[in-house]
Amino acid sequence: MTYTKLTNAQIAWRAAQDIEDGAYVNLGIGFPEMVAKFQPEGREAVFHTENGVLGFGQAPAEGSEDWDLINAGKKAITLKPGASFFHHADSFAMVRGGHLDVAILGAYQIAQNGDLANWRVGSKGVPAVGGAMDLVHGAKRVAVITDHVTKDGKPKLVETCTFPLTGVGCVTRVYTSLAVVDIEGGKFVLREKLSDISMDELQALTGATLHTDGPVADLSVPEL
Amino acid sequence: MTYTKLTNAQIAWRAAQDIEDGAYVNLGIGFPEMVAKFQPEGREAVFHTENGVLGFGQAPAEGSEDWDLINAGKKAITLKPGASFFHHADSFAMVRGGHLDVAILGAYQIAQNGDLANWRVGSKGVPAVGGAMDLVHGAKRVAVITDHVTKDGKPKLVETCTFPLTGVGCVTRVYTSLAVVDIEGGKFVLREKLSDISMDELQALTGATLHTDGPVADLSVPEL
Amino acid sequence: MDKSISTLTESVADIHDGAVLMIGGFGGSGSPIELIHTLIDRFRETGSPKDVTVINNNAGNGFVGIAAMIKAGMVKKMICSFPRSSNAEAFNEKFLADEIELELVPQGTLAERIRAAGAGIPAFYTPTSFGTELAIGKPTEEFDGKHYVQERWLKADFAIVKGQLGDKHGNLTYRLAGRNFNPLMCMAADVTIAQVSDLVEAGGIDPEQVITPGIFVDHVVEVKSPQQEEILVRTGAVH
Amino acid sequence: MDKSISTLTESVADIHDGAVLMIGGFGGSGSPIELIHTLIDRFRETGSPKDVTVINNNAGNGFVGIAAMIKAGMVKKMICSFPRSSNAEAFNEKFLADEIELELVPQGTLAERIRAAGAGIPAFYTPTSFGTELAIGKPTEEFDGKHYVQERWLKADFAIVKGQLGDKHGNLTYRLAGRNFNPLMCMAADVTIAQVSDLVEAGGIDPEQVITPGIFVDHVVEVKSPQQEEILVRTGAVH
Repeated sequence: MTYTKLTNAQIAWRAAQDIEDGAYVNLGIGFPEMVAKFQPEGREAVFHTENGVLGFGQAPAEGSEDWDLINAGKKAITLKPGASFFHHADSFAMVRGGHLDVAILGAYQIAQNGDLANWRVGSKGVPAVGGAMDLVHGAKRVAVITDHVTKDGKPKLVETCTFPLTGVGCVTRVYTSLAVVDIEGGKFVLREKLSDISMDELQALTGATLHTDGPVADLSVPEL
Repeated sequence: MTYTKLTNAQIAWRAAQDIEDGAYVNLGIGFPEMVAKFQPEGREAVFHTENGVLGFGQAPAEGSEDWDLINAGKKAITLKPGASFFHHADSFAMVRGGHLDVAILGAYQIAQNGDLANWRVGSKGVPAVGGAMDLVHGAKRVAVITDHVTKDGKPKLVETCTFPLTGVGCVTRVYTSLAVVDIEGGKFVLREKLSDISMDELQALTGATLHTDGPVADLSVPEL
Repeated sequence: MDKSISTLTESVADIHDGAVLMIGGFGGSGSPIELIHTLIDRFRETGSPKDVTVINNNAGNGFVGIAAMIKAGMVKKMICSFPRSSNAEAFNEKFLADEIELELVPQGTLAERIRAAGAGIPAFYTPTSFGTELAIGKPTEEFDGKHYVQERWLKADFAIVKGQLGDKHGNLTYRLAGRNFNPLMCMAADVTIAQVSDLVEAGGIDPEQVITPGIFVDHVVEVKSPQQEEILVRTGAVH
Repeated sequence: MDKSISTLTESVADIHDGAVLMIGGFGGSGSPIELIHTLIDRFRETGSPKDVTVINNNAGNGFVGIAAMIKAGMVKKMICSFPRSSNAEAFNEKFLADEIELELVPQGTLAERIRAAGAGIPAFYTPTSFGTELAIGKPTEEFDGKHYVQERWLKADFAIVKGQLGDKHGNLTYRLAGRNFNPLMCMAADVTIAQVSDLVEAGGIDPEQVITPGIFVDHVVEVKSPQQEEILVRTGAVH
């Protein structure tokens, strides 16, 4: 290993570069929320949160939280000009009805056909699903940000998910700590990789064949 | 014929007596709208109109209409304290979801099983249905006000409707110009009749058997 | 993020031949009369958009608005609940002459089908119309001993609506009962164009008072002191 | 027409053993904490209502609100989308000990099922959960080449919700994101009980700004300066 994998912030930064000006965006709870920090200069995305807010901004200063003003992760938020409130059915009408331009979620596993598993790793413990199953079948584009492998080094990009599915054939792009991979026609198609990792090394860390259909660009991100 | 049939105003008055204090009520376009005039002293019903208003009052003075403030019949209305506006899907959620206490509609025919025909008399001309088909399957109680017979003397209360149906088995009470008739167990059950009309006369003007299951009260209304 | 458009003409320029077009309003209440008339003007000048399918509760009255669209010959089909009303001659004549198609939908079903389209619900069940001729050919199902008809979502290429306040993000409010179908249609069309009486900056509408969030709206055009269709109909105005 | 009730105790007096109970709020936002606590107090004093089914997005946090209901042993079943969260020990312990049932529903499906109940729609189709274990046993259907799962409406005997303004006709507004499930639950329950920060006369809320029309609300009780559940959780408060 002569490469340094991206930090979570750098993965989030890379995902943020693909969000267009004026896009309506839902970021999953946790790591994906970080994407909001890295909106490119001159672009303005509008962030949606499932509990019923459109157009929220960053967290308020500690001590000035209003706990009626929170996001789906139950963190305190602030509003930007042009924000609006609505009830849960309208909120998921936005999701399910295809009104969001992009949803960015975390993942346990992503299969080469676009299947996503991100809500449960087994049958033990207390299950919880939240809005993930709605988001993956709603947003015009569903992307995943994730480490390329699990904590114990197993591939997260796989031929077939072994964990319970969140959605079938829903993911079209995966931003990992090593690469940017599109899902097209039931295949993983490599778009970008760290310049320091070889194709063989990357393939060895991936649970299904990585295809290419043109030049693979360098995955290049700033220090963060 | 030694009886005088009720006027429309008197039929509307009789129907109004059965509307309880605090009831949410939808009155069909035209003749049924008249029921609102005859709310008994001390009772306050809240009137719903399909286009999205709850709690409207009487018509404004001529010349002071605001044509953004109309009812389903496209007549100008006024608001009472406690009124609210909502969109059409919420309005019909109130209807279809069983939130209205009573809907009072006109009729071409009512069958003894509660079927109602009130939207179309044949297959010619321009058909129009409006909200009638929703109302008959939504309100907790669906009542009809009507002349007992058609203009050419044919029964409106019939064994089986011959005109196109508005709804199946939906009407539970009919206020006519001669009688008050409930629909129970697939039968017309006579509750009230004008004191001056005989049972035989009334039956002769009715297209299906009029049953009784107790005393038949006098249908008594004021001069109006 | 600025969804405002400065002229009515530009705002409807993309509406194409054969478009399925939702038009907000119920009678004259909440009817985007200036947008409609701008579209008619374009048709008269260019012959386009023709063969339009119009979705509205009614089929126009008098000689303005949807009635004028029909009279001008640009409407192929109406999807509505109540085409028969006073001063509806424009539709009546075309319909009786077999020159316009009609899909008649119960009013609540029309509203719910539009909302379903906006909410990503391809089909739902309603008791409305069960056992009537308007349910012929539709799947039915029994739930808990009651009978229901399956209805499909109703989508459009474009919606033109009338708001009261609009901001540059597309957030809208409505005036009185002018709300009616407008918020639903905003959700159900690929492209929604709103005329508003007052166009304000983002932040100019209290977030708690937004009725249509901007995500459902694509273009906003200001029409100060808009005309009221009902008054035009009553005064016999002709467009 | 006066739907106001003067005491919290009276307002929840009819909630019976085995009731299906919708509780508004999302986390601490819009959570009717005073109504919940009054219900817990009643259970502690009288043993009733017991065996309650609770519908909420979550399953409570800390030692207050729904968590305290669960801890007190009055909840038989939770219907929710996200029971797993920080400080959710009350539910976790009962669940892992098999002392409470769980029906897990995707969040948007939960919202739509509640809305469907309120709108008289017994079933609808959603793409959500298709092909997952949460769709097992549910009918599926293909529309226009896409697969959908049939979901049923979700009704309740009672809903307890939190509003900001309420009038004597039951009209409600909500504070910020405290709106969430509250307006939907008002529609879907046989009896809806709302606590509001300010109870006003009919006419005290602008008709254009009413979020929940009074037809969906049965009882309104004023709780001035209500507690915020999130702060109670964070400060370790115990009810």
